[in-house]
Amino acid sequence: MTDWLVMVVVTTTSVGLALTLGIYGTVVLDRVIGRSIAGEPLRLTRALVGPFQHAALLLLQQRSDTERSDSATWAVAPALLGALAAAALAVVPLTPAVALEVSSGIVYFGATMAMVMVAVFLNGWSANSTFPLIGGYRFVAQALSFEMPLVLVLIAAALPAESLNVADIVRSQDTLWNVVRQPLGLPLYLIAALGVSFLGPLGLPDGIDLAGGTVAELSGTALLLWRAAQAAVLVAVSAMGAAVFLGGWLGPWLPGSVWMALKTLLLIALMVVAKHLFGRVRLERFVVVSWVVLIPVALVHVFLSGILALRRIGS
Amino acid sequence: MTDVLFWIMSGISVLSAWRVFRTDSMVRAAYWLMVSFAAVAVILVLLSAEFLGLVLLLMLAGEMTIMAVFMVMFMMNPAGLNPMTMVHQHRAAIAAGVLSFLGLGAVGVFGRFPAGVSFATRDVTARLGMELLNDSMLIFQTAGVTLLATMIGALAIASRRGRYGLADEDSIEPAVENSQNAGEGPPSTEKGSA
Amino acid sequence: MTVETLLLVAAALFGIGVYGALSQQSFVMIMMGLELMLSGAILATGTLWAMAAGGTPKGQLLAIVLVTVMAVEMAIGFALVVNVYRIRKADITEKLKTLRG
Amino acid sequence: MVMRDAVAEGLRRLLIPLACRAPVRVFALAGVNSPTNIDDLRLRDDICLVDSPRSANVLWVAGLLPAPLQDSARRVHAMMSHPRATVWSRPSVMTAEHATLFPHATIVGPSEDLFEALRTVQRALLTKRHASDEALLPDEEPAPWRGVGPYGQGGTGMTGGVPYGRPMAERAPDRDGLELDQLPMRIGPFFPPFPSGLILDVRLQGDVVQEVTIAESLFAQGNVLSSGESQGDLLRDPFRRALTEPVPVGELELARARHHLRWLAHALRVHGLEALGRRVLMFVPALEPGKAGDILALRRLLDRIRTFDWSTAGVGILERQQLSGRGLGPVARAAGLSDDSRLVDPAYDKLGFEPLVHNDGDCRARWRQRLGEVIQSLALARAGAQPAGGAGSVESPRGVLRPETGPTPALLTLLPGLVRGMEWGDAVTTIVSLDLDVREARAASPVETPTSGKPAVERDE
Repeated sequence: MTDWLVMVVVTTTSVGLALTLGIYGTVVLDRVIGRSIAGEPLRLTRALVGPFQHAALLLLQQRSDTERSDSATWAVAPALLGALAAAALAVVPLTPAVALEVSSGIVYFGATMAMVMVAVFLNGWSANSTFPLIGGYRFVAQALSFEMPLVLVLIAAALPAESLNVADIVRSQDTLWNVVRQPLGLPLYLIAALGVSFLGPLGLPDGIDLAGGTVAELSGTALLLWRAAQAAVLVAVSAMGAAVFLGGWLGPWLPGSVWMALKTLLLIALMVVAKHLFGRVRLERFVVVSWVVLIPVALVHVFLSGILALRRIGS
Repeated sequence: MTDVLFWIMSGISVLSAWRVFRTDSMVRAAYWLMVSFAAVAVILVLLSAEFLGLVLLLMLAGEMTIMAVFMVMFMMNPAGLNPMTMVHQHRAAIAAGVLSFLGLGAVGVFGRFPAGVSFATRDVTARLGMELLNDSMLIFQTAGVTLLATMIGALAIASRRGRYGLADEDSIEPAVENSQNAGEGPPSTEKGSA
Repeated sequence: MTVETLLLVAAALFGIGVYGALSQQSFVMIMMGLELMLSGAILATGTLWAMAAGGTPKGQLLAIVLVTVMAVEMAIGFALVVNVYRIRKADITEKLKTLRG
Repeated sequence: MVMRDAVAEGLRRLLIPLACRAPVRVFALAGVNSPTNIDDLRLRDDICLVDSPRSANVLWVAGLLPAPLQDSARRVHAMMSHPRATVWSRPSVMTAEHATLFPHATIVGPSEDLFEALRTVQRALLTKRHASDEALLPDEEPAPWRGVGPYGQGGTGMTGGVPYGRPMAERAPDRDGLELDQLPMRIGPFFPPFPSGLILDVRLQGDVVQEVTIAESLFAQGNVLSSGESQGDLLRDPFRRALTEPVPVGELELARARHHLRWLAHALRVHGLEALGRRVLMFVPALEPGKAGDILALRRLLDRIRTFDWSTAGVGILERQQLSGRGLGPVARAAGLSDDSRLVDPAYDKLGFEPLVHNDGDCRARWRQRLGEVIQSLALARAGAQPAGGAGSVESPRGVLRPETGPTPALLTLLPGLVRGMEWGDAVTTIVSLDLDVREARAASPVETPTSGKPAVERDE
């Protein structure tokens, strides 16, 4: 019983801490990278304090309501998205000591990422307004297309570890990181990760061509929560990517948690750069590319990884 | 602890299953069903069928959203803003539901099952994997082929026969467009040629 | 958490599913009823696997087959709904007096 | 309960000083003859332009609002959440007629500092020294929330009718033959990606545009430019001046380059490349012929990024015969027509001017065309100090400009046929790529405008 309690407390604190720092880091990185791409002076202090000021402003704003909105599901949507991010992060081993050993960790992660679709669709649907609804539709189309590559790539990474437990996958990269062992894995994963955190090229559900899409009718606290939850999802997928492809806590000199944080931030930074440099793709083209190229490539990737893993085990 | 969680989850699953048919909004109905399923998935995890529960969750997230989108597509009143009842043979259906509950419940309560067998151990997932790709490979393969056949079959049924082009080509059927040209002609082309 | 309580919950889910499948007019709602019945079946299978069959992996296979059945039911169901709607413009059972295509 | 209020009040006290230093959340309503250009706000660190009025604290009314837009403007105001305030940049003093439009607005004259005013207003709002704007419109439903059918639905049948003042979605043919519901909606006149004043009535199926009609209200009344004071910013425009008097080639070409760069920044923003858009905007104020190297570097960067290519290639193709001889400027030249009234201007002739041409006629060709013209214009501006124009028509950045009309009316007639069948995102890309200016549409002849408003309405009959 006490073991169980300790585990819950440790996991909740570490996930909470990681998410808070991660969301803050994401916002700061977003501003810094955005300004350097725009060629503007960086103003680092402003970048560091800015998120708090912005959040305070939104907290003081009233929530708006639309005519005949589905207020219950509207309130649930950001909470669900944030909870999913936290739940996904819980199975990612942040340090060797704090690792929730779930024997089907990868499947669990895939399940939470599939649920993101529910949260985004609900957020778009509940406003009872056209642009958010179209945003919701768009995310469903987009999510059904990237979900398969996401899960397939993660399963391929599990093959050399002979385990679906994420901590085992990290341990299996002791000699060689998966980013080298499976060169196709990380690029495919990053595309899917951009999709699941609806960012940049795949930020279709809240594009400016829909005046903000799923967030068009949000204001105040609701908007703040939704943006925070979106950043939390980004943190969770980046942390998973760091654990599965970049060797998680493995690394010399520094403590494991620092390595993990650095690698996660690296992936977040990569995706934020993609957000600022690659404009939104056309949904139609993405869906076609996803089903015709990404999924077959992911299948081949699983097949090759399987052969390699078998040969390694055999020898 | 497990017991408390079990009671909570079974409560949620049954209550939300009941809500599915008691809400006006179709989207809510689909997601109540999802909540019910999610609770069942948690119970399965509690029973240490971890993999099964998680696969169920993975599957139903997409499934229920598709269901919700279908509802929005086909129903005239998906948000339930014009409440109306859409049921038939209501009493008979209630009777059938209660009867099947009583019958199956009786089997559960009065049936005799081999008891005293221990819970499954921690490496369930690994053992299931070995089973799937070893002795029971035929079952696994059959399920896979069935799903493949379903995919092809579903596409064949659902897609429009004799489609006239790619999905992104035009939203107007050729026939419609022709008749239009024969009549008045879209003003844009008329202007352009003039 | 005993075999009896678990099976009662499964029976309740199944019963609600039967009610839904029989009483609803909309095709998609009927499918929801069927899904609920299958969910009850999956729960019962899981229960008997864990508590009466001693957790042999073969028991879980049946549940996996049930999950497959669920997926097949959904896919074919939706395909039929789309096709019926395409041809007859019907989205509820009352508009469909015959099954001929 | 008292306890909770006290805690909430304490939290507010903590948050207010922080929030006072936050960038001002502004939603901009672009009118005519604004003393400050909306692009100047985008480069500001202390201002955050939002895409939806819902989450804005300050409504900035830029310039004067023509009468047909005033009702929509008040509706936008009604969408904002509390605390909210209005700041109105005006080229002239208030008249009694205007004072009723936004009675609570803070007025900023042409010589005053708009940014300071915006910051002050938001700070005053947060510290409650400035009361949040009261509702200008009554908060009531357009029709009673009860239909006429037996179950409260809209029509007497199962579908149809106008329940609660909103048309129900009706089935209509679509590209898949499923005949699902069509969703009618009105977009504009303050939809951020579109030029201010453009109102579209769209019928959507999913996000496929089935039909677009251009709402006539604006043009039919023809009063966008009617009041004399609202013509100021058009008169500042060198191309307007070149209609009647000679203007140096250098000035014209620099203005053209600026216009195209502003357009490019907007297009990049609509494609989700906000940071790159700001990079482009930063070139605008200090643009001079010597900066051609920077623009070439920008073009190389955009070429290397590719995604802007992908999302515009093959979208919104216009054929040559639709465009020829109508003075459609870069849009026509992007389709391979060397249609440019600068060819007949002796001043340009002396400079050896040859129009640039792209062949594809799609959105990608249009942005490349405009970027190429920026570089060409900078080269012309370096060489040309001699006066051009004054002949009654001039090649403006959008196409041939005449005293009475510009290229926009002709482009608007093409628009409904062009975007039909597109997904909404592509439709927005296309409309942005046409670079419309609704102010020009005023002069469209009364015969022409209605045609643009009614294609394919009775398609099914």
